[in-house]
Amino acid sequence: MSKRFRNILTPLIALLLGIIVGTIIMVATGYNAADAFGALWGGAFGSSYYFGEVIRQVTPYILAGLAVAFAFRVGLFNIGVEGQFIVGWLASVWVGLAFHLPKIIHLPLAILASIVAGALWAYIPGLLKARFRVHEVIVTIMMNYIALHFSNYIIQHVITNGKERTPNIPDSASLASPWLQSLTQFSRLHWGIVLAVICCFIMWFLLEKTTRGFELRAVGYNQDAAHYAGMSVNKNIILSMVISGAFAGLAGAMEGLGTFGYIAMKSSFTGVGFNGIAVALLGANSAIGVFFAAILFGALEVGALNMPLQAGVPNELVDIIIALIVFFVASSYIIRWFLERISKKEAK
Amino acid sequence: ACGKATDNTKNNTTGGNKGNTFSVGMVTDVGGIDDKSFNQSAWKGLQEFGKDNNMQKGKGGYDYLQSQSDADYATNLNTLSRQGFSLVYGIGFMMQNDVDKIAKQQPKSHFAIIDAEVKEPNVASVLFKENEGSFLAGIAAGMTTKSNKIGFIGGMESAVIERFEAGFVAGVKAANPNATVDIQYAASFTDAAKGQAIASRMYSSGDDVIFAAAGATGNGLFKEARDRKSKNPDQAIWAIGVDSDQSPEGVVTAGGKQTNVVITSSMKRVDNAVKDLSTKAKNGNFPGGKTTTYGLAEDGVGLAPINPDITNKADIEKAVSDWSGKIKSGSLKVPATRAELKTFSAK
Amino acid sequence: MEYVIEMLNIRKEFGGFVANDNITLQVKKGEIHALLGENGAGKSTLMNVLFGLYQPEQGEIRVKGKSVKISNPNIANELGIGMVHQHFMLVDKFTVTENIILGKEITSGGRINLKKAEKEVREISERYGLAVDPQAKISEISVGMQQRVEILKTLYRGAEILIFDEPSAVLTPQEIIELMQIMKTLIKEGKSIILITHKLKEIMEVADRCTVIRKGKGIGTVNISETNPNELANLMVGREVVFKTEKIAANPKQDVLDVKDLVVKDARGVTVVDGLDLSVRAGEIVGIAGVDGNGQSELIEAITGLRKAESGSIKVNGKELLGFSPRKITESGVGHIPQDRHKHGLVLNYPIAENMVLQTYYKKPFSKSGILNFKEIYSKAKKLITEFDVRTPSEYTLARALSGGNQQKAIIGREVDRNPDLLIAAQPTRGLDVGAIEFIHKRLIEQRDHGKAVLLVSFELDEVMNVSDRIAVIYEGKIVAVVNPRETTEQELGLLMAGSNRKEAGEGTHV
Amino acid sequence: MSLMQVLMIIIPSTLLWAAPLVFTALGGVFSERSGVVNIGLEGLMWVGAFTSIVFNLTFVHTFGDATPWVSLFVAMIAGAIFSILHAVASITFRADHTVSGVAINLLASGLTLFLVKFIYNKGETDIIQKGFNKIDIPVLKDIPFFGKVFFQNTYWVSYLAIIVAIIAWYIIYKTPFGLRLRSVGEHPMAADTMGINVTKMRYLGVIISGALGGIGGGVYAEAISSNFSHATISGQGFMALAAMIFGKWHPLGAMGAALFFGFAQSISIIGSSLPFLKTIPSVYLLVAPYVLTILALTGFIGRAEAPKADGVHYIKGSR
Ligand SMILES: Nc1ncnc2c1ncn2[C@@H]1O[C@H](COP(=O)(O)OP(=O)(O)OP(=O)(O)O)[C@@H](O)[C@H]1O
Ligand SMILES: Nc1ncnc2c1ncn2[C@@H]1O[C@H](COP(=O)(O)OP(=O)(O)OP(=O)(O)O)[C@@H](O)[C@H]1O
Ligand SMILES: [Mg+2]
Ligand SMILES: [Mg+2]
Repeated sequence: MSKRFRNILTPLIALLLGIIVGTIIMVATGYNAADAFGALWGGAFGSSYYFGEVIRQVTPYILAGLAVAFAFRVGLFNIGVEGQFIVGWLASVWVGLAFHLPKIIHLPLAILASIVAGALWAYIPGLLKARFRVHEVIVTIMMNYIALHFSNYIIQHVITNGKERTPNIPDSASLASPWLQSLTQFSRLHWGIVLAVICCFIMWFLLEKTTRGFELRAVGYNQDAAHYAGMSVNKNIILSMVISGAFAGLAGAMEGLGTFGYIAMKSSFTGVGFNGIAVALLGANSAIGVFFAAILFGALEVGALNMPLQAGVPNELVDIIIALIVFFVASSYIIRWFLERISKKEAK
Repeated sequence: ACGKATDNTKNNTTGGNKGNTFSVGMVTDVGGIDDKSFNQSAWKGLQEFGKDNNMQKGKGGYDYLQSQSDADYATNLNTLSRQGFSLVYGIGFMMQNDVDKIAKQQPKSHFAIIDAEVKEPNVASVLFKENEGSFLAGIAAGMTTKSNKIGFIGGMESAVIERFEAGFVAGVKAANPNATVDIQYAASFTDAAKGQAIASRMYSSGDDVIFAAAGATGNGLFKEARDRKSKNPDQAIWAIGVDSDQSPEGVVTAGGKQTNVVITSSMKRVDNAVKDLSTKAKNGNFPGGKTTTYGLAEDGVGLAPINPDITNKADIEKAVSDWSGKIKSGSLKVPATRAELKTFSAK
Repeated sequence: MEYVIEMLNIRKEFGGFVANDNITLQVKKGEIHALLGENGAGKSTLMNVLFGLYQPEQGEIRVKGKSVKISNPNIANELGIGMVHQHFMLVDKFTVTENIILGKEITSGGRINLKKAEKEVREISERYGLAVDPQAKISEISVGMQQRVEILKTLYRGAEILIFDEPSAVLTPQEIIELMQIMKTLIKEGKSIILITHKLKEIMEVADRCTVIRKGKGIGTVNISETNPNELANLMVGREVVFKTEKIAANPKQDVLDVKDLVVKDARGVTVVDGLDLSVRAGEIVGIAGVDGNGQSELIEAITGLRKAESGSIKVNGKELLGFSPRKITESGVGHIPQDRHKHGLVLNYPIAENMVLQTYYKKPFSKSGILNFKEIYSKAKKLITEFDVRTPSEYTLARALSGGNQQKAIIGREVDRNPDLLIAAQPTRGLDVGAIEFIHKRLIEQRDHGKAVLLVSFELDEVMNVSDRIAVIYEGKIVAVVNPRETTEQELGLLMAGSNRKEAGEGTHV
Repeated sequence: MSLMQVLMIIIPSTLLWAAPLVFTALGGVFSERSGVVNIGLEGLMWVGAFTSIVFNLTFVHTFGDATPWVSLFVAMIAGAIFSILHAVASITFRADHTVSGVAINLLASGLTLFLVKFIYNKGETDIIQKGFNKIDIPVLKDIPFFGKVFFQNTYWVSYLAIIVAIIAWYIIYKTPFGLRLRSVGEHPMAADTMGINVTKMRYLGVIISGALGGIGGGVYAEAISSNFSHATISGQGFMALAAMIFGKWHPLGAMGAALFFGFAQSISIIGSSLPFLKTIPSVYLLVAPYVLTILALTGFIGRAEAPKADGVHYIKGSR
């Protein structure tokens, strides 16, 4: 077994193990596993509609995953993606509603607003980390709540007059595409996926190919050495949070300008930001890994919606399977260890 | 599996009620069908409707889908309509936009939306006069309070909760002009801890009746009320429930005997509305494009039975029935907003 | 003759790589037995096997003649084997006492009885002459004291056989003298010692016998009384080694580094560089001699911009650099071989190649308008790897995977290649074997001969005396004397470093 | 309102709000002091909340008034058992601790909600009849002023939380176990050379954190929410994580931080009825607890340093 083959095989085995344990749970609790997986598959890829919905769901996950992964690469744990996502969503809708402009200006402007908002929201924990060494985990958790309450307030008292949600944004600021929708039987697939894929590329290129990325990674690995080498550790910490927040904010625009076209008050968090953590970690904090992890996540989640109706299986089961897959991927050391033993035996 | 699923949807995308089997499905928000609130009530109505019409749970009969996030509403609504359900409910104003869009895309399918209006010919909109039910709750509160201080805990500020608030305050004023209402919003429908903290503050500052229109946040109110009651059985403190009859949440053992701290609940009979609307649809009278408002007169809102532990239970029941009469007859218009409340006078 | 320890035909592999290949080591009771070998020869591995940290694939261990199986450090402890590790095994945040009693706590009623423990620590420390403050935190005491704590840990556990893995690599000359004394005391108390060191002088001074290993294989055991340093070195490396670094006389020119009245505070806010003056001229090597903690580290950090100076002036080629960022200082022609290669010198998770451009990645040809040019980076790395004899599988290998000596060579290659006017080398040969040391000294002198200014900081008096053209003695944050290495003695330097003034110290001429 | 009245409202509500966080944050302290990062605290609370409610509902007739306590004990056991998953993954299988923690969170919420559906055939449980009730602490309640403010209308679990925090401090700082636990989190190799079983200590650290996280969830469920649903545990685990860091990985610090959060929340709730705060938009009061926390961190608390080997695998023989 070649090393590369083993590297590809490992996550696949983790996936398989997750499915196997999921099956065991279903059998043990008296559900029909075959039906359940059939329904899961059908609900994700059974028709172009569902396929479109999967991609739609994948879009913000990619960006939220990139946001978490990017900060991680620079040694920071951004639990605040959720909050940055919310302010990005809010900003995109706000700009979408506030102006009447031709699409060619309006849409980019609204997207830009989300990026700036997310970046600014992440700038605060970045700055506090750099200036005062305040732990970013606490600050970002707090910033999540602040984002939640402020966005609710702004929706209700600034953008609207006491309403729970904003009006729909005009077409000129929308990512929605009648063409994509018609391709997928009226799914909510929108152009955001293109942006998300571009962002994967940007993250990869920025980190791996540019001098800036060289600095960011160096700071992530060894701040002292980075300082010695003449890099500004503080600047790079702030920058990494800002870029991370920008991705997260853009993820918000995917909802604001794409999926929903408005923003509503929220009683609690959306969960996109927290799923972003899982996506990033599942994807080993690399751009390509995040891309595939988001697809897995999105497909499982959208597919799961079909399970109660088609197979009578609670869709929480999918959360269990996702969790198990994350577990097994995380524990891939042990899988690798097994594979190595097997290949050694083969060699003998 | 792939091919099979595609076939399914192809056959069913036309949707609508062409065959003679009528089926009905609903999509809940994240709360699910036992949120002790309107999802639960809606599901109850659907089940009763199913039973009355010898339908089975599942495809071709009646069923529901629970959403895991706001993004799932559209997918779920679509799924149900694609699976051939003759009528698909969106439960909650949050689904307004999605119902609107999907109704346009699938003009032959029938949809209904609860708590919001969608002006499409294939959508029936259902609104409730929550203010009328909570007006009666206000009457009960105003007649129960000894301290003349009453609390109102709102979930998140919204038009629906504002109707609860305005109606409640109007009811209190009508029954007891000396009473004041202490209003606080928790900014959440899910935060029991906050509900409890607010309730604690209210009881501590002398409020003896508290009404929570706040979803699961209200759990905190009942917890606080039960705790206080069991600690101090002589203390006369009360809570009022919302949406469904929440009296089970008020049961508490105090001073060795079982009692209940819930006076009554301001009920929102989504079940009645769902049954009513489903029956109409089944009989071919689907009120597409129309908004039906269910109030006291239509049995769409109401008051749960008054707690027998209340000493002046009979008086309250009498007052409630008097006021209901006035409301049903149209001689009393219960305020639905704070603005309307300002000019309201109960004569 | 009675052997306390016998390791017979030990073989230890790391995933196919044979670190110990059929090595035999026999230690007599009451002796100091030296273990000698190049970096990576397998000394630490062998000792870790003895201490129960590794399990050998093959071979037998006997303690006092009895065959034993040492499957974990607990068993080693019970057998009376204690080890002072090459990299200290101390918990920074704990006190001296806590570190010593860890795992064998003194309790009363389930609670650690610190008072009693401290008393016990004090008793042992007095008995063996190992002065420590039982209540001090490890992070606040000197390296020398940390080592004494390490020794106390083994004694506290009643060790009869002590393993010292490169104990002197991190010590100052004074501390080394103390350590030798301590070892002699321990022998007198009936202990046996296995000593690993790269310093032949130490072996000659204290050891009774010496076992030499080379590339994982045992070469043999010799009696110290019957050998000399040259023979030992030749045994170890397998070729002739030159000790006294050959160099022509210096030809110094203009001042390159000119430090005036520098004041620097350390992390705790104590003034540790206190009005220091120093100059280094083009074409000379100035060595800084001093006892650790007299401001050497802070001086270098201030010159290289890693630490803010309070006041004074630092000029390089006449340009004031005080308060400049490390980047600006690097660009003004300063190269720096840092004292701690893992902390500052390398990004261990970067490939060697990327470490080679750690300060120059943003410049042509390694990048253009912000985009890295990997082709250039890797071809540069390849060139440096050959030129500086960095032993690595490839330029793609992570720096982490290289041995310390090779990591050091990579850093030196990088710094020298940038062609700085001033090269600062802090402890450039710490922990390296004689072969590697020889190589590095040659490179420093080569720089000097190319007309560069070199500032060398080292706790090794040998090194300072051999390599420098002038020696500046630092004491309490000031340069207290500048002497010519050819006209001074170790004794004189030692006294100067201890704070006595020149007159008392002797006659050395002023340079 | 008089100051006394204000305090009589704020203090008990602070204590109640903080109680689940204190337990859970202490759990975090044990785990991270042993060197295992635990962002799975939220998941452990899910498990604790779920088991305590299910047990309480099922056995209320068997155990009577002792039910909440027995249920809490069961929640503790369940949390401990569940946390073994995290221990196995992050210690034995060398999973990244954060990834494993995320998996714990996902798994806990998925599994408990799935089980609720499986057991009750609905999405959330009924209300428990016997939860933790308000009490006055005997004797102490009669202390002038303090008695009224601190020891009336409060909950046993709040005081238990404080007592457990003190016990945790004692264990971590005064006993051989604590010394070993900390050594393993700071420098596992050093501990290993001293004959301490690093793996065992880390397992214990994680399992204790599971037990305490389970208690935290159980306390929330039985003292506050009274039932179990998808909304019962929503972010408390992350707040506990914040409290742990805020408290610099110190048991008493974590307790103090949790109390601070509770205090800030209570202030924001009572704020709307204080005359001078009545006029400002409610959003400022809503975010006040979070803003205060950030300010406190920036202004007074500053740098917090995790145990040195927190999140670092100990692999024998590596350096
Ligand atoms: N944990 C390990 N995994 C793999 N290989 C190892 C490991 N430890 C040591 N080695 C290998 O064993 C050889 C011997 O290493 P060891 O640390 O014993 O050398 P040493 O003689 O102590 O060197 P030094 O003088 O630098 O301390 C190394 O060159 C390395 O190749
Ligand atoms: N954990 C490990 N896994 C694989 N190889 C290792 C490991 N540790 C060390 N090595 C190998 O050991 C060799 C020598 O390492 P070692 O640390 O003993 O060198 P060293 O010269 O003694 O360094 P130092 O001066 O820092 O002690 C290297 O070639 C490296 O590849
Ligand atoms: Mg070494
Ligand atoms: Mg060694």
